[in-house]
Amino acid sequence: MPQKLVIEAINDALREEMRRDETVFCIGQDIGAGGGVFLVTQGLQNEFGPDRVIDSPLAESAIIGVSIGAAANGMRPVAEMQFFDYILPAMEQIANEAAKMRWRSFNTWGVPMVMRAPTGGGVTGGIYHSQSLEAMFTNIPGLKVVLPATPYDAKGLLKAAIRDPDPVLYLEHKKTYRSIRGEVPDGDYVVPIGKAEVKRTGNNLTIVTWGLMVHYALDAAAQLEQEGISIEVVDLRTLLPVDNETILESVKKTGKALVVYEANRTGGFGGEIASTIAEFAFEHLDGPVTRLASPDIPAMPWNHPQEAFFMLSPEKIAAAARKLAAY
Amino acid sequence: MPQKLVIEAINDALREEMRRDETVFCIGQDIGAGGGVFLVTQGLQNEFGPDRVIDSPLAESAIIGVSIGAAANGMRPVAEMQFFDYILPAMEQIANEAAKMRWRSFNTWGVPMVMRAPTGGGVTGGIYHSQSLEAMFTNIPGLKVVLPATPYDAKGLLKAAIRDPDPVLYLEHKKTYRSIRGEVPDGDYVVPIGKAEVKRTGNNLTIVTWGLMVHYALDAAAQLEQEGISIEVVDLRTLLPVDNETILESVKKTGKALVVYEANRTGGFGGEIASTIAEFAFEHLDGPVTRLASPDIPAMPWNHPQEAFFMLSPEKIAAAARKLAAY
Amino acid sequence: MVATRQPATRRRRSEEMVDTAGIPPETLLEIYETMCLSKAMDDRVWVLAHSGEIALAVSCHGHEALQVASIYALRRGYDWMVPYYRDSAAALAMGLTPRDMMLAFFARREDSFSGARQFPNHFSSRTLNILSGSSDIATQIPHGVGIALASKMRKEDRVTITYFGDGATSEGDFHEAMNFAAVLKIPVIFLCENNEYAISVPRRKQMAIDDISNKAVGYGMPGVSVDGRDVFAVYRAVQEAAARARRGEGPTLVVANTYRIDPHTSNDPDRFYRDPKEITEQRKHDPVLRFSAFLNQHGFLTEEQDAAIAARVAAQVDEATDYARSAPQPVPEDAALYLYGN
Amino acid sequence: MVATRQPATRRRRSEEMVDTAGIPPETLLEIYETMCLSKAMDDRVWVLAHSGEIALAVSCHGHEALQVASIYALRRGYDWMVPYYRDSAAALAMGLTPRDMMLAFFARREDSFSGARQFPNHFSSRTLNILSGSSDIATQIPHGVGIALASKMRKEDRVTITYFGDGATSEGDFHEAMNFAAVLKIPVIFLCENNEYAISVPRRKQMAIDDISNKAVGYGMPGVSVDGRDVFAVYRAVQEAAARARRGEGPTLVVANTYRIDPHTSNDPDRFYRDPKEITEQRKHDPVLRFSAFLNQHGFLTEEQDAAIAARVAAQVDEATDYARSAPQPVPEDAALYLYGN
Ligand SMILES: Cc1ncc(C[n+]2csc(CCOP(=O)(O)OP(=O)(O)O)c2C)c(N)n1
Ligand SMILES: Cc1ncc(C[n+]2csc(CCOP(=O)(O)OP(=O)(O)O)c2C)c(N)n1
Ligand SMILES: [Mg+2]
Ligand SMILES: [Mg+2]
Repeated sequence: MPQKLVIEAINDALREEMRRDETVFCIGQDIGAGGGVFLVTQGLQNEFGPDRVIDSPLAESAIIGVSIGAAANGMRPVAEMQFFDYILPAMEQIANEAAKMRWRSFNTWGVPMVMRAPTGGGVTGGIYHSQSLEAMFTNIPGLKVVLPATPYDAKGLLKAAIRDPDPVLYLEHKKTYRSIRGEVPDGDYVVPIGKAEVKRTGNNLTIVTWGLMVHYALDAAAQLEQEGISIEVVDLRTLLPVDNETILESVKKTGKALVVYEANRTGGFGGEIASTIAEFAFEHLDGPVTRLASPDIPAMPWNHPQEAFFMLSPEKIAAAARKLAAY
Repeated sequence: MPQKLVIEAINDALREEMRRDETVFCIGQDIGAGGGVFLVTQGLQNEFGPDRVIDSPLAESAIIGVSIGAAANGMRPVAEMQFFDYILPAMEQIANEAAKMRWRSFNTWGVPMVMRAPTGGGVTGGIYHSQSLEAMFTNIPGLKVVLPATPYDAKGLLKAAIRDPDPVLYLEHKKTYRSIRGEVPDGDYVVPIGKAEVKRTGNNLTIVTWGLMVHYALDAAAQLEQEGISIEVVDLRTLLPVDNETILESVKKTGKALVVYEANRTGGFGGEIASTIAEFAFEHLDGPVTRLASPDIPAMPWNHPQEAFFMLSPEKIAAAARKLAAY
Repeated sequence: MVATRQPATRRRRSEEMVDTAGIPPETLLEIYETMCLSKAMDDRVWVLAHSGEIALAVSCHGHEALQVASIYALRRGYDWMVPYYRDSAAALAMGLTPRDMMLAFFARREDSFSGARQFPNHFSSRTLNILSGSSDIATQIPHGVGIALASKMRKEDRVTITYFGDGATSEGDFHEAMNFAAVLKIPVIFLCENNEYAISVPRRKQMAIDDISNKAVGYGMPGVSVDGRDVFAVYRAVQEAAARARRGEGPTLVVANTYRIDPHTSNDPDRFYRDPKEITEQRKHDPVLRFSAFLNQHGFLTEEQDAAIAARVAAQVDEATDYARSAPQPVPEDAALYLYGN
Repeated sequence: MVATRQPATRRRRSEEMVDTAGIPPETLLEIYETMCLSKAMDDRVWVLAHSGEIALAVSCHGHEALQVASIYALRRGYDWMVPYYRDSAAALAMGLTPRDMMLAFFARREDSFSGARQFPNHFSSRTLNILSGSSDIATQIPHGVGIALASKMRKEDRVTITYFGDGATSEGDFHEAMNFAAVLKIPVIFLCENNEYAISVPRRKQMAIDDISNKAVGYGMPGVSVDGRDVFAVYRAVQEAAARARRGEGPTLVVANTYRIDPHTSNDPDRFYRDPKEITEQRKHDPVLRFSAFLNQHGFLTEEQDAAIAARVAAQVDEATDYARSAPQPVPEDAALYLYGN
């Protein structure tokens, strides 16, 4: 099977979906000739023209708001937010409009649209190009939120998101773009929204995580295997609606759960996962459901020493898992 | 001691603080002659004039953004968002600006401002006048979030918020405005931000909650007392920074925790509380940390039968507590 | 509602001389009847709100002419409408019925806009091309642009009209949508209903200009201000804007100036912020009375016709009220329906 | 940098005749030196970025005249500045030093803007009245309004200048802030640095107008467009705007038109979206060269003075680079400092 980078998988998915369905179009800042600041959309404007790969004005709320209208009128917009950090001006459109349109109209209107946004840190992005803001979106029923970790999932989930009848926030971890390579079959396939995946099986402890942290958790698991600790890694892939079944099944088997996430600890989505486990796998727990996340400081510092201080790493994850395993 | 409504306590706090400190001013939509749509600011423009009780244009992002600038330049703005639902256009200013100003400037600048917003449902407010959006703000280090339940706390916390050196989101449960009356001492006092309060002591089970639900939980506790179940009710009062100490102390004593919140269940702030309990009171738990919240539908329906379906009630809380107590 | 009646003999001649912006006489009467219907509905919902039968009255008194005329200037059933809560007369003009409206006011299960999930006057109809709106001010403006963008991408010659108030122009979404539409030459009409207030905030506290159509200048699109109580002025302006849009020349800002006669909603104690005298003064310019007088003066409307209209309107309002009043309540558990599509 | 030199004898006369907007000769040289310093700093940070010594170059080539002149038109040390990342020349004019800048570029502990938490060019100084900004486009514009509101409330006659790019005008925050300031007559100057691009997006995809000052019309405030490469044009416009503000007459939009000579940042492969010929053409209008030629032509700047300036500037840039290069790294745990005040 061909090996692809995450960024290539995303570009492929966009291209294939635009070829397949002419109602699909892309809209965002710098996505045309520039190909986007990460070059995710490179080549698309060449192939599909400026009317289907629209360089929008610098206005996030309009990008989302206009996409909502277009989606209601039969199109399938794929809107790019240049950084996840800059999605905030569009919050009202996302939470009060896109996510509520179907329900508030008693199923008369739907908003089949995708909002792509590069999330996460570890790339010297500093305060305003590194945030993991998913918890701002996971208390919004009506929205779907996905965050693939691998090229395979990136392509399959983006296709699923584009074909979904509802608004999907599709998060791309910017550090995975060019650092994660993996097998991606040629041609069409879909990874269903709402399904987590066990990325590694194990018996002693379950790590539940998503995004870049999946890879760090797998690295940590490999380290711990040497020490005789067997780790299962559950990759959520979809945060909303979350696949509690897969999570609980794993934790009921291992008896221990470590929830790992890159966002600030307090109020992060990891709290949702940990509390679900605590409530519904209570009788199976051999140790406290433990959370490992970034510290509660406002953001990722730009300088390297402090970026490293802030970011999780395979080592930090291994240390937390080791401790919990020994409980 | 005088008895006051929540709305009177808030009005008193604003008036007293504006008299005490001339850098304090109010800004928001309709707050002047109109006194605000709930009449919270009634009389203030009369006393302090239109330059200190500013009727702003209909622009939430500017209300917050302008307040940030004024706060950086020595003032203490109290900005009103007409409904919590309408704070969303200001999300970028709150999360990326107000909350990060001090930290990003290495303590050079601070933003001593208060953002008041009526939250919650149960008043036939329908989809867009009833949301409990606190989980969008509790993953933002640098921000403080408070939500008083009683007139006493409302006044004391608002004074604390106005005097605080950092941005405070001060949520007012609109149903408590005129339905909750309580003792409020005359004159000046402050309720410290960051301190939860045990509003009722008990031995069998701890309910952790905030806002209107404090009163419903107290009602439920009174019911259950008849049945021989002794409930402790912890009123968070401050959500960020949250007082884990008081929560854990209570749960370690009772051995059981029910986290009750009015927001949609998934991704709500109750997840943070429940997972903290699950992690740090693990060895004291005699039953699963349980969450009780509103269903995961996009919002509060306007019609009465469905509003009642959506909203928690003393009865629903009592049922959940009864079940957990019997575990 | 006609004050002074004209003798029948003068009617014919007048009809030939007067400029009715090309609107045929039957349509003039249709417009008039819709305006009367809106006014009667408004009157009724205030009565129902005061008696406590419904939880909230929202009305458009003073906006009837501009709303109905702007819809009649479009191809109804073909073009798109993106309303806000003030647009009940426009919604009636599009084809929604008093029953649709009343079912929403009574929060009944059958409410076709939202299943009584939303406030009343939150219109929605797929068959009539009326997009569902929220209660958030100005968020619908980019939606209108998006709908029109889709029409443009499919090379349809449909236009979209999106409505908003004077207060809404202060929101970022107004600005972003206007600019976006101008840059991409989107076939959309921005119709600002200037009624001088945003709840309690008078226009001079909302903006530092007197003519809101000046706001078009910064976007590079045409802007025009018209008397919003003059059916023909509004009709002409919207017709021209629609023609422009269909020619591929992009958006237009049309500002229709009027006055909000009623309080913002039945929850709004407007005595706190405006002088009742101001309202009394403004009632003299009631657009329905004005249009009625015009029609009669120029022989388009006889006393008998007017009476028939009044009777039909009253019957419709009664019927709608009775129907909605006795329609079933929503089922609690149905609140869970339609979280996601499939 | 001076091309053709004038004989010393002609200088005096010229000095008396030429209109320098009331700027005294010493100040002209100060302005010039600041522009040269900015340019030299920019050149250096690109070298450092290409060699990998710093992670990111951000520069303002092409903006030197407008930035320095606009600051000199104000009372430095008294008035307020709310910058964005493009404003390094303006920040130098306010009194920040090359060392301040370089410490940020090298992400050193001593960085006085943010302790190396933020990207470089995210200026901040309490003593110089420079507010800390984020990387978000346009969010600083309402901050400028708020700072000026506070000045006004205290009845100080300080003005605030807030800077932003052509792209920023599309954001809702630009609009809301402009309108707010106009309504409340806030003593603020909105200075739009139109450099024809927002990263890759050319101005014609950003807006449907050619003269950005038209955007003032809809707010009811004066708007003026000037050649942003002409020190005097900018100086006069800002001086007038400041006088207006101090007289209590409210805000002004000043648009200074120029061109972004460098890529957006060192991360920006600008060859994908613009023709190198365009840049070559625009380099001919380099504002620093132009000002230098003017000063020389009119006898304000001798060859020796220019050489001395060049030497001082080079020394400063070298010193700052060396200092920052060898300054200590931040301490990891210090990232936790200053979450809240007390
Ligand atoms: C984003 C947002 N902010 C505030 C409100 C509260 N609100 C409801 S109506 C209204 C005034 C709107 O005035 P205008 O746009 O002039 O419309 P009108 O009601 O006069 O027709 C306000 C402030 C809201 N619904 N949405
Ligand atoms: C809210 C937001 N959206 C997007 C970005 C990404 N971004 C950074 S700079 C920039 C272009 C800004 O252009 P302009 O305002 O013209 O300023 P210039 O860089 O040309 O001086 C963009 C889109 C951002 N920083 N903030
Ligand atoms: Mg209005
Ligand atoms: Mg620019």
